[in-house]
Amino acid sequence: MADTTTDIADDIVDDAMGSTHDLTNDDHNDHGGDHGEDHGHGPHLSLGLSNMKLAMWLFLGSECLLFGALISTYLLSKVNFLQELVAGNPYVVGTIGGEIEVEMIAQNSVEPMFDIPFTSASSFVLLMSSLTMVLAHKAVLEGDYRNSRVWLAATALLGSVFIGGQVYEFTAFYREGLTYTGNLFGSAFYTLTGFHGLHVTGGIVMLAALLILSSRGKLQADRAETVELVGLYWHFVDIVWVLIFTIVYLIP
Amino acid sequence: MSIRSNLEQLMRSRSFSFRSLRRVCLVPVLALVLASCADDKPLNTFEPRGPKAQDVYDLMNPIWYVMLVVFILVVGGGIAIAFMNRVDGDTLDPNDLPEQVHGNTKLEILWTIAPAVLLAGISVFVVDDIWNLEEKNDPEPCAVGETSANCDGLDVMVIGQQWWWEYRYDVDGDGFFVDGNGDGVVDDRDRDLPLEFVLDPDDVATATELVIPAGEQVDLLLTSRDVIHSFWIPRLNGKRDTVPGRWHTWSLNADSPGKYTGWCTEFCGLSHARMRMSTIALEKDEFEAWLANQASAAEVPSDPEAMAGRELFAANCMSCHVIRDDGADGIIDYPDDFAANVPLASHAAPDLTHFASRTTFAGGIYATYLGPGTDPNDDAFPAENYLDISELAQNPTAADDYRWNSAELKRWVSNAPSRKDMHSEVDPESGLGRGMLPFPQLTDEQLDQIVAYLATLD
Amino acid sequence: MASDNGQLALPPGSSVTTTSVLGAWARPDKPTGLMNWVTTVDHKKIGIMYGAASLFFLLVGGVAALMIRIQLATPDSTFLSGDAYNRVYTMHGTVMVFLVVMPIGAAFANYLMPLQIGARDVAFPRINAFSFWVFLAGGLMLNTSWFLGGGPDGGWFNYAPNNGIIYSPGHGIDFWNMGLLIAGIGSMTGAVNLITTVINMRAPGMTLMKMPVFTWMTLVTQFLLLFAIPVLTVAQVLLAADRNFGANFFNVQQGADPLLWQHLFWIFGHPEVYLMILPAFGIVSEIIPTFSRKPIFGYPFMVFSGIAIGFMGWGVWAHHMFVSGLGPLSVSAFTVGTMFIAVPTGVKILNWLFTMWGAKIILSTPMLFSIALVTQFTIGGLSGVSHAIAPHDTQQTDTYYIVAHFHYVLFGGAFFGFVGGIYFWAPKAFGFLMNERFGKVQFWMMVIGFNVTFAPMHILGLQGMPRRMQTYSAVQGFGMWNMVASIGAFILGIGTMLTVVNLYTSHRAWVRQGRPNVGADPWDARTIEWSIPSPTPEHNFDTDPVVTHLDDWWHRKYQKDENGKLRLVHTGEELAQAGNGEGVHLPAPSYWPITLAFSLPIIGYGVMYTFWLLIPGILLMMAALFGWAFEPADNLDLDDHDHGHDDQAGGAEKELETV
Amino acid sequence: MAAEIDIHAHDDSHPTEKQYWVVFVVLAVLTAVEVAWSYMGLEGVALVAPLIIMMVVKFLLVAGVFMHLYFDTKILHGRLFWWTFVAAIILAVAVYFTVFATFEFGI
Repeated sequence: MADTTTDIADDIVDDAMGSTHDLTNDDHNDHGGDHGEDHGHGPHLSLGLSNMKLAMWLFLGSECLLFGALISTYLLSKVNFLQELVAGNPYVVGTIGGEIEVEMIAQNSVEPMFDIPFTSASSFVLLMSSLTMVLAHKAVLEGDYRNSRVWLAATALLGSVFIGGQVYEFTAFYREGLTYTGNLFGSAFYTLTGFHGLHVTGGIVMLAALLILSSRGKLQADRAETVELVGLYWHFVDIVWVLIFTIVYLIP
Repeated sequence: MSIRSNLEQLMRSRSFSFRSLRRVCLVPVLALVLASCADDKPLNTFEPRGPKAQDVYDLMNPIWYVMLVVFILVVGGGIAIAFMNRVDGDTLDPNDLPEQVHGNTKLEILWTIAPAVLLAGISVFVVDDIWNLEEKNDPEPCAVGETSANCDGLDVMVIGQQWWWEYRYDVDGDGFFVDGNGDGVVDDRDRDLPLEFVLDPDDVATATELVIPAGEQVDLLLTSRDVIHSFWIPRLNGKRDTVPGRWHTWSLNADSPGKYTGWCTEFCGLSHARMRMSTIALEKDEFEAWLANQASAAEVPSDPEAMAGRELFAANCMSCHVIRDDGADGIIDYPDDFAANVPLASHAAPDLTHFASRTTFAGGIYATYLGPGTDPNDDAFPAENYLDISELAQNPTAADDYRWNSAELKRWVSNAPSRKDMHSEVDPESGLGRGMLPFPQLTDEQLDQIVAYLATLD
Repeated sequence: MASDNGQLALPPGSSVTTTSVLGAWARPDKPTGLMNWVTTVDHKKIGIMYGAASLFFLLVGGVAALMIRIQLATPDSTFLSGDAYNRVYTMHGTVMVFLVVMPIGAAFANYLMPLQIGARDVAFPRINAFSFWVFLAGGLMLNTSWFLGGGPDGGWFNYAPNNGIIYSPGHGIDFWNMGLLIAGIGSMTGAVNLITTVINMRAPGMTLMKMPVFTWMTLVTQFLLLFAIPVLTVAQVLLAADRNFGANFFNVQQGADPLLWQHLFWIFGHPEVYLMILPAFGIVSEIIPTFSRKPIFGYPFMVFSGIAIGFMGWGVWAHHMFVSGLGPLSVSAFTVGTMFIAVPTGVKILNWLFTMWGAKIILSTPMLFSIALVTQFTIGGLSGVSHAIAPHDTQQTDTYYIVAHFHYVLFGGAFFGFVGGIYFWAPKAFGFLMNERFGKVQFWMMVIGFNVTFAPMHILGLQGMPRRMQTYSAVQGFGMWNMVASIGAFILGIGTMLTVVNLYTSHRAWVRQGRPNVGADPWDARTIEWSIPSPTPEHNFDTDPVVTHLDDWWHRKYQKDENGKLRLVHTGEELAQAGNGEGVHLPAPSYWPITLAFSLPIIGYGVMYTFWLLIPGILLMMAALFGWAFEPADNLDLDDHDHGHDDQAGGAEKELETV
Repeated sequence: MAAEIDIHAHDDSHPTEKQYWVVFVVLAVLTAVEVAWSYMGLEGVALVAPLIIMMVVKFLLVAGVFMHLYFDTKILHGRLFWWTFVAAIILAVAVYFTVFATFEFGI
């Protein structure tokens, strides 16, 4: 037998994973791995979790570090930009120009660039899309395919509205003088929000694919996990916007 | 403020001459080169020559022995265990098993705790030393016009660029900058731009060799004009990066007069290996004389050949280089817009006002003066033309025996990129180049004239 | 502990012939030859391809290393120009780190980890194939820079702003940036895949604390990758934005701070160091007990110290920046943190030594390499402590002392472990034992060559020789030790090459002898990958193994007799599975992973050269994604789909989200 | 069928439609309060601290309810998802905060 230390450590680790039971009933089917399985006798799943769901969570964990780095970059770039702008660095002064730049210098803040009511509205739209997403998932689970399509379409639509808002915002900012190459703030702002926008766009594509599957009758209760996975991704993107909205827009 | 008063005295007297200055400045420098650099490992970190480097050395010295003990125990022990316990795999009886030990918790805890305690003990000294190394003469930036003891001590700004070092001596003790933002304090916030420095014009600018008084702590303020470099004089202190847009502090202190060489140690592009520097520590009075000389303007030469060289210099070199001289035509003072029209990413080239008082040029890779045994026309690149310290040391004759390295200087002026890798071609898009342009249009005679002019700039 | 009644029996004889119906890009049906390798999703073949690719890149990086050593052998050498030298040393570092040591770790993880946990394959076989191909695509793209205007010239960590378009015009740095960005995608997907596999695909009874140490180290490594790669990705995205799209992230004139790059790079870079060494730690933790004929000493401490190294690896990145001007408080904190990482590392080394203590050691080639790892890594670890001490680091950093240190850690440490691993698992992967006599010659050449090369670099560094120097002059007095190091480098280079030579000649000899069966368990080893025939059959295990012990295979062979004495009650050959894969269904090969992977360099070239190239690149990528998403996970599902999907829990189109 | 059992297990652990709506309303209200707060003309900690708190609450609500993290802890080993995510968040915050501190305070 292995020595007792090993057993104790085993208990600790299993406990950390949240195990309260022995793995007695782990005869689950493979619930989403693309491992080739035999019917009713899928590969043994050690922790009884779905492979796909586990993988999605790991991916989202990885994304935390990605957006963390982008947000830090934005904050640092903003601070450095403002410092140089206020100090009158001629390579920075005039890169935005007009009233907005004057206001920025006066307030020592990038706030004059933003249109808070507009962004609040688009934040609300994205929050709402999270609601429609969970409702879509619930509808699929309950076999209510008609409603699931409605909610999926609503989610995709709300996401598209958000992207439309972002495109509008970018064009407006660009017209007001904030360019990607002009200064640090522009580079960092467009990169951070653009990265988020790309994630939303990716989500919309996935939702559209789900809609196609659903309309062909291939998205039924046994596939609810697929919807849940897309949902996880979608909510994560929403969470990131919750952070961006507060950190970038509201905190000067 | 003795430096300043000495300086003023010298300035007022107007009595210094070319010859006397050579004796005051160059002779001690070269003598030091001879005396102190006979060692064949000029960068050796195990031979500290200043209190800062000594500090690091003393901190580390006992730790080396701890490491040696661990090394012998683990590496020697590991090999010994493996050797002593070996058996022949071919004739092994599978049932002849060693005792199946799975572990020993007490032992594990012991060898987790013991090194942790050891390291905790060491880290007390280490952290203490980290803060010691940061100690400055002037903890705070000085207010404008402030002359308290706080503002005493020599401060030097070190500016790295591809691929040479510039030094600014705060001779008048009012900080390196003019109080540009008018906040009453002269500090690095008075810079105009991260990469361009509108510096106090009263300060002294030199290049390549940092001359310091021996036995005194000199505080450095380090920055860079282009990429990251690292300033390192191994015998005097560790290194510190010079980062564009950032201002780091560091300090040097040499126990005794001597020449201490160093190398840029952060990779900085094409000629990283040819970005060298040295610190020359002088006795206090010699240093003050040296500084007074550096602060003065260059003399307009009387020799016609040198005079012709001066005109050629004005026509060809002035868009990048600066020579402050006292000619009636007021050759070059720092023009306000000197950064604007210069096709260099670093926007600057060395100040050559006292070029001939330096022992090396071209980023510290060529000797300005050659010893008796050196062949100035040896064209072999680059070995024979490096400042050969050991050869100088073997010829401890008078400094007058050293000859002006005119052959290498001519090669350098006519085609610098062939002597040291540079991106001298100007990029048509950005209008930027990085390095000294070649001057193929200069004839051999003209080169002689320029070099003759440079020789007068001591 | 976990019970074993979840044992799975495979239904016998339900072999299904598979057909494909999707036309030209249809799922390959029993491909042969090259196509077999191109389309495979088998973790073993992918592992072997990872190994082969990293050996190829080892050749590239090794030639670069020898060029460096020729250049530095004598003062004032003109063998390489300054420009060429900068490119060669940058490529040496980049290739060795990203395209040799990392993928060879991935090779072992891919090949062995599923076998060690008793799985049929990894969790997502096609993503696994994609991970490999995208690594290869990125690596090849980086190496095309040799022919397209020269390699990158900024050093492997490529500090800003020297990596900017002003200071490094041309495309060298773009190749570095795009190549590694693409390869990073492979590392990320690989990490997700392998973590899922370890957590979820273990054989019945194999609890976490019954996993082999190598599997544990793979898990830790992949977690490090999972969280570290996105940080590098962001740094590279910022660099690409600056270089290719005119952004200002590292434009100091605009007020940017170049230290941002250093922070981002080293937040990635330090975990990166550990994810290169930990797989090798895992390998020797398998080899040493086997040849000591004892269990690993202090298994839980081995595991937890590995985890501790993984955690602490996140808190020490700034020790690469002690002279960057951080300020004394940060430097103090990171100094202390860095020193304390020696504690878990020391625990590992002592546990290996105590495994050998009182053992009966067979000094086979894998064991020799493992002992070499323990000793050489100790030297690297000690020099590591010496520059964890920040004041001392101000003298050492960016000198050859650092070069010596990380070669002791990554070559004497990681790479020796990998070579030992190749010798150890060659019979399992290829079916033949590598020549022992030859192996011992190679071992001594490598150990002697290694120490002759890198030990003098400690001296050179302390004598003040900075790294990344194209040349030095005679007056600095570096000549002698550099010459010694260069001589050692050639001995080491030949020794390293003998790995491939030995593989080749041993294979030849084996073929000449009529491919004798080496047996399932030639080393009398401990873990369950030795319970299946050599070379591993395509389906791995005939029946899912049931695990009751740590070192389960050994416990099946050795049991207590009536006197309470451990005896060999069954030989490995008696217990080994037959390799009969009747009725085992395997995931089907696919074209899409390689197609998707190689669409990425096209986009990369597009960003660098002309945006027109983006159109075919993105079209190909979209096509590959689409094809992948709607390709069934395997042919069996496709067949079933025709009967309707009501009995399917996962389904034919569930791959949608695997993109 | 095993799969069905699994789905029902999921079903039990998922929130109700009403709960979703309640959470959404709370999120919307919090967003409105956030925006209003930013217009109050406050400065420093008084401005930032409540905004950060509301941001974290929104974050936890979305992750816990919409992403089922709160409910997943009831399934076998479901807490692993939570730990993966939380570990990543803690890592990101700790690491990037340290970076920012070294820049801002320069010590």
